[in-house]
Amino acid sequence: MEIVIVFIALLLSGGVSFFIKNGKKGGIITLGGQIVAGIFSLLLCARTSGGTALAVLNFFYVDGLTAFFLFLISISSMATAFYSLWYFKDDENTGFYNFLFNIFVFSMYFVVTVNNLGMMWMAVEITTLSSAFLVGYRNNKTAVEAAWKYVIICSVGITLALFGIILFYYTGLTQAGIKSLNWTQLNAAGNFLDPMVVKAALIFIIVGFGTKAGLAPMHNWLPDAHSQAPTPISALLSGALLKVSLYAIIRFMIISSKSVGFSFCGNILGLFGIISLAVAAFFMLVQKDIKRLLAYSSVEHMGIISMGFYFGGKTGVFGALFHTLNHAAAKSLMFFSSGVIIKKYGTNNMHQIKGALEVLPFAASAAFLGMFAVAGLPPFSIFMSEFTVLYAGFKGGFYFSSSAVLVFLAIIFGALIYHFSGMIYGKKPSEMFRIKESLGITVLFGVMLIVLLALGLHIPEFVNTLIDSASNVIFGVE
Amino acid sequence: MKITVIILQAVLLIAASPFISGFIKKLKNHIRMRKGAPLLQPYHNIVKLFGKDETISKDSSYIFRIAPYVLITTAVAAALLSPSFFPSFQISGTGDIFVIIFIFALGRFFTALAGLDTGSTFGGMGSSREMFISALAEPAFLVSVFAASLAAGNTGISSLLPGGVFKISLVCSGLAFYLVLLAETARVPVDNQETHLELTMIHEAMILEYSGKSLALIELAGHIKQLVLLSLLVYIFIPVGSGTGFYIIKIVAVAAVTAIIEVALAKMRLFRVVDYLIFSFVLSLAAVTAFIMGV
Amino acid sequence: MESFIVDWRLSFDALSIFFGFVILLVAIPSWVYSIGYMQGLYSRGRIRFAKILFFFFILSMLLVVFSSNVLFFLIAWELMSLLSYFLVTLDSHEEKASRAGLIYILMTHVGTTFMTAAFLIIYSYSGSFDFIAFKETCLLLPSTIKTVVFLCFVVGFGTKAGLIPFHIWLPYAHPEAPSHISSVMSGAMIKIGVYGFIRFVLFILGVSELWWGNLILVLAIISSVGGILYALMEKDLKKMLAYSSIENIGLIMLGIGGYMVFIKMNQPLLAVFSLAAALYHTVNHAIFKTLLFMCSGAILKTCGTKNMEKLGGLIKLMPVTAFCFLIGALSISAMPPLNGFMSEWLILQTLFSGALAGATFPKMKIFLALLTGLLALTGGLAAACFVKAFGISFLAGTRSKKTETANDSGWTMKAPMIFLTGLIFIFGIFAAPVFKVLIDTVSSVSGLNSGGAAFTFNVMSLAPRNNSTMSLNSLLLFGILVITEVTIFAVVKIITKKRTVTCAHTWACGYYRTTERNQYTSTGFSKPFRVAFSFILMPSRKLEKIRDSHYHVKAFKYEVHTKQFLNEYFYKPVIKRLFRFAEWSRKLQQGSVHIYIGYIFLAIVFLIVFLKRF
Amino acid sequence: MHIELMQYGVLLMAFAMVAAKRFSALVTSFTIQSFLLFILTLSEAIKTGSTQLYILAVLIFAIKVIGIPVFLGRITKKIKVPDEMGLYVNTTLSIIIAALLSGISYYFIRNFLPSMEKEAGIALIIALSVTLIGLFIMIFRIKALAQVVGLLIMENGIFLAGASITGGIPFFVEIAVSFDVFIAVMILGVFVYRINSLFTHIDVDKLNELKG
Repeated sequence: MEIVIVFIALLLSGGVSFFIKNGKKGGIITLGGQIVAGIFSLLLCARTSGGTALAVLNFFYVDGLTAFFLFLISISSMATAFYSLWYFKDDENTGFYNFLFNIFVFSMYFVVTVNNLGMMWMAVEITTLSSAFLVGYRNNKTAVEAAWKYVIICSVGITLALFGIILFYYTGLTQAGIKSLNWTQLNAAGNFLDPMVVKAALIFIIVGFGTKAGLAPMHNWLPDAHSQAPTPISALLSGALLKVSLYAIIRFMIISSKSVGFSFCGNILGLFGIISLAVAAFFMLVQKDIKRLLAYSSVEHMGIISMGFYFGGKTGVFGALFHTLNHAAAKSLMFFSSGVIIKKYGTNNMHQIKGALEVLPFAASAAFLGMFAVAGLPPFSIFMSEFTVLYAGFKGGFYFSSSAVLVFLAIIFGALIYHFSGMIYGKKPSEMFRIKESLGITVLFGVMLIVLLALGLHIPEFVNTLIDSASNVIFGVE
Repeated sequence: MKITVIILQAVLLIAASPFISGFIKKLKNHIRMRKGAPLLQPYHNIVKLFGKDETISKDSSYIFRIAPYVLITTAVAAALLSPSFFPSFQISGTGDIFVIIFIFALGRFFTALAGLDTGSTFGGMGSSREMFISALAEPAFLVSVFAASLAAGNTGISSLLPGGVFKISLVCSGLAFYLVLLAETARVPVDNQETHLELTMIHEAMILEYSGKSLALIELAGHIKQLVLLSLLVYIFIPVGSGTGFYIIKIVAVAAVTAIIEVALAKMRLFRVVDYLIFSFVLSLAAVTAFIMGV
Repeated sequence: MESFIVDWRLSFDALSIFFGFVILLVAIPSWVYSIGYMQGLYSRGRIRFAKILFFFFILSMLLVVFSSNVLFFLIAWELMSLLSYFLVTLDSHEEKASRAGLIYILMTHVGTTFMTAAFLIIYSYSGSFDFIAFKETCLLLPSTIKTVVFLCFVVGFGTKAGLIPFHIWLPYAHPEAPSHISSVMSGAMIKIGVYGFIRFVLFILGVSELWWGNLILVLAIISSVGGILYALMEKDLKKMLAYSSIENIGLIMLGIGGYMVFIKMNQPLLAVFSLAAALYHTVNHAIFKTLLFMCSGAILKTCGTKNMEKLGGLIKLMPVTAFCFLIGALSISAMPPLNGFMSEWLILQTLFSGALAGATFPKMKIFLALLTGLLALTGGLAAACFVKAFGISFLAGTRSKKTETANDSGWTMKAPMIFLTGLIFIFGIFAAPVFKVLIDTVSSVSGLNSGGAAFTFNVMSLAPRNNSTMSLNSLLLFGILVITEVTIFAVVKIITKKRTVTCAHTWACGYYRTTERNQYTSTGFSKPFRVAFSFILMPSRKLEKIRDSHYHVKAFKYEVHTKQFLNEYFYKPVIKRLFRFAEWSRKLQQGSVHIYIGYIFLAIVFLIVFLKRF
Repeated sequence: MHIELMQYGVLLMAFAMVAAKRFSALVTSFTIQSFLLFILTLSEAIKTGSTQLYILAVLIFAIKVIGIPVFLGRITKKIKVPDEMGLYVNTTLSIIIAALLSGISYYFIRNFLPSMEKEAGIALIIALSVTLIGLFIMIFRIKALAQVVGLLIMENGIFLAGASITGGIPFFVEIAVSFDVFIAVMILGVFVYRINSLFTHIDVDKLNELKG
């Protein structure tokens, strides 16, 4: 029943906040909605993470994998709501924003919980449509341009994915005689599916959802959207949305694994993954816009995740999923803290930001530490997950691709530290003075950093079970 | 008993050392058809200098004052450690020939500092060049000894003493050592003790500010060092005969050769010295190679 | 995935205890020193921040040496790099500092990347991160994999240790850091790289090829000669010290390379000696380099500059610092009977004995002879370098107004200096007991016996072959030097009782007196070396006349620069190419949505065409 | 038999759109294409007599044949932009490429899905080629509206696939998809408005502020 409550809560908060002009009030309502939804979805996780799948009125289906992504979405949506409350605290008529925010989160919840793949497809499309206006929220030239590209490119991708889904349905119908798109049924009939059709379908599905997941070379909408969207939305985009569309891919991967094995899907993901890493590495080196930089780093991390699936094995998948979690946390932190800096300096251009450490000590140090976390330095958790992924690579004998990953990671680290040390250090502009930072935000940063640190030093039990049950679902272990 | 002998021979060596310089000077002048200063002139100089008052620079510090003492100490210590008139008597437990080299380096270190201490440009120039040449001389110095000790199987002085038999390796290394010796004792073709021409002098430039007893000490140290190096040369690289008599003969012979060389050659330009020293280094390496080939 | 749960247990074996000792030996004096040093240079908050960082930095180093698990090791290692990075960039508003930090963290990260690769390769065989498990696995590794791992380790640990050609971060990071940090970095942190090398290459991977050792020896000797040459060219005091750190690391690695070589030449005894000598030099270098950095820090604090050309005559203004620096300089240029001499002599001895022992390796004989020669060259250059350093900055008259304010700093800064100066004497004079301890350390860790090295009280007799009798008693040597000194001094005093000593100005070739204008400069001092080694240093000079009329030249402007070979011909081009390529690659994303859709289209088509390949 | 005819007609329309220079022509041929799809569904419905398909047919008629064309027409009226939609490649070349695309889809289906029975195969080939042609139009037509239509064409192609090879994917999915398309078009239309008002043109290729 929790699911229903989740959705109701989101719809309610969305509907109510739509009519509230005051930014603060609307934000609070949205936050409330997120918290209620978050709590209930966490309850859901608690119930299902043990590996017990439960279906609600044959429409929703929640198992370990879902639980993992529910956890992801709920955490990041709550954090983002809290942040956007601060971000829009002194703006007026943010009703539309809050409404869309809720719808956006709603659709993401919907994607991961719905059983019918067609509906899932639709939900993914809705995430695009609802976030389109959020991306174009500032309604100036660049924002609209970004939004346009976002909608067009993602819709194209999604449409292709639909073709793949139809192929799936076709083979399900002809080979196994299933007249439905329910994941559970298709999965059950996985062995009967025609491998060639499945492969053909997978191509379209991976490219389609991969576009939304920001895998190169279909990633081009991502930096534009991230750089133009309001900072909370950017955080939500790379924190949750990318993963959600990855979730879609994973679902199909599971079905197909029965007939064509993991390797097929894995290889394609690996191809895109390595391309993503390369693209990210080189574009980050010569980046000027801080949010674009972070966007490319998201591309990079999606690349690492898909490399995890490429390397495969329990280790690889574990690493990939764990990395998903870490990246959500770290990247949200990065967007939040750099958002604070941007707000203060009034520019995204990193060459114009200097000496942030003297102006905003807390935010700047949070950004700096977060940067090290994102770059995958121990003792932060991303190091652990990257290490796991790489280990899977070396163990699986993918020496070259793993070494390539290492090299790209080194370049990316260089790019990040190069840009950030330029911003954080140096002399502050003379006209700027140190200002008092909002306590709540500082605490938020602190908490996120501690989470990253803690995950890095020791993986807590519940996270472990969460990931394990998710990977059990992937490997079809009952 | 033993210790007294050792000290005695050290004293003897010290006493004898100025004579060698005097001898070389005399011989040089002879060859140049001049009368030249008497054989014992170096002693006269030292005594005279001890008799003089001393003037030191206001700018200088205690480094300038103690440098001569350190220098003479190192020289005397080297004299104590190195074999001379009674080679069978050695202080045990004072390491090997490398130690002697390092001890000389200590003395040089302080002289160079003293050269800089007065703040005069000559001093600086002198110490710079001195350190330059010594740094380049070091490798040849060490490797030539190395080659010799490969035969002896040990770098301990006492085990080096018996010397090998004449072999190409020994000759090469001996030659290298001798070239280094010329450089270390500020002789032509590396340096010229007789000139005080501003731009050519090296060792002299460094000690230009000294007078009185300090200068005496420095000069004495120079003589001692020269004799020590000579004795090392004759003991290690010239394995003919043994006993004090032979020792003295050999020393005199080498000194004579040195004199002839000083007359025959002209001083090199500073940067030609590099080639000179590199040559001796290569020579010593050749010695090692020759030894390995067993010739 | 239990395998990735880090096991946080510590392990204390002889090696790690030794390095822990070295770290503390450096850290505690620096801690005391920092109290006085940072006062007045930084704001209060920053000082507190720095102290906390410093503490954790030391802690992380200790964790590195005491960790018994590779993952733990790696985490501590990176923590160490990170904290030291923050310390290097402590005065963060300085452009130079942040740049230095950037280069530093980049290089270390490259190193870490290689290390990680090596670890993962081994782990993919062993399946456990425990050191023992690693050790066992490494016995079974195929030789090619072994070589790869070895090379990775060389790069990884070489970078941290500052071995040429991975050294470029060192001369930036050490001078820019606050002096107590530079002393810790130079004294302790780069030694952690050495520790890692010893631990992983020597004792876990194991030496399996002769050329490994030779490679290390070559790198080591290049580092020592190159390092000291660049040091000689420097006129920045701290930068000079940084370069000399490279040289000393080279000497240490010489000992380690010796170990590797002798193992393959099956001379276990020599191997033990060699490694022990290396460790000995490690601790010695820790002592005197820390001391020297402290002294230069004191100068920097009172004079506000570390440029030798602007110093001079400090010996009268800050006698204590001057004395400490003098002792440090003597020791680092291997003057008997100080500790630097002892360890360098030992390294020489082991190389030499190797040449004796390797009867079956004629080529090695020549190689080792060459090494000995170059080592001697290093010694000579080091002496020159530190004569210059001390002579120019402490002796003669002052060279600029900056030194007027100079004075000896407070006790919190003086005490640690004096303490370390004392240690220099102790470690020099009581060499044998120290060396004995080190021999035991090595033999206990490596499991090779150290018989044949007989140690009576304070007489260390190196007996690589039993028939040799050569032995060195450092106390006796010291005694001889002191006694002769005293006697001579007495004698001279007696002789020249009646003689007076008058003071006058230095003769200045007819000028009134010597001024800072016509004193010898550090650049001038190093001129001959610059000319002689121009093939490495590639000096470039600029001479311009500032004239007010055609006939009268008012002033001369003379500049000379030496190029960093590797920077010029390797690092800079690589970086530039990387950036150029990146700039080029941006063309792929010109902002046209059509092209973006085109990419999707191409992706589809590509996959359709190559479907069978996947 | 007439089903194949319809399918070929759809393909033909796609080609017509490729050939089209002016936007109105594009919309017209899109309408016809949608109408053909409507006929297809209707006949399917008559054959099977399932109410779902009837409803679906009605829906298609409402949305794709009436709704969207009208909406597009109103937009074109609202924003006074010249009717030509810029071509990157001229008509002849476009048609050749379109033919090539059909070739690719033929190759794809025949080589990789040989197991498929014949008519389904043909339908799929047509569907795929229509989809790819839609993609092609999106790539090689400059104006924003053209891209919208291109998206719709892709949608049509996929719908064709769904309808013809599977006899209609599950009912509510179809509904959802159609509504989804409708919303998408609406939103895109809004953005076209915005672009027009901000840039005073709808040449998407001029939207290249954000790059690199």
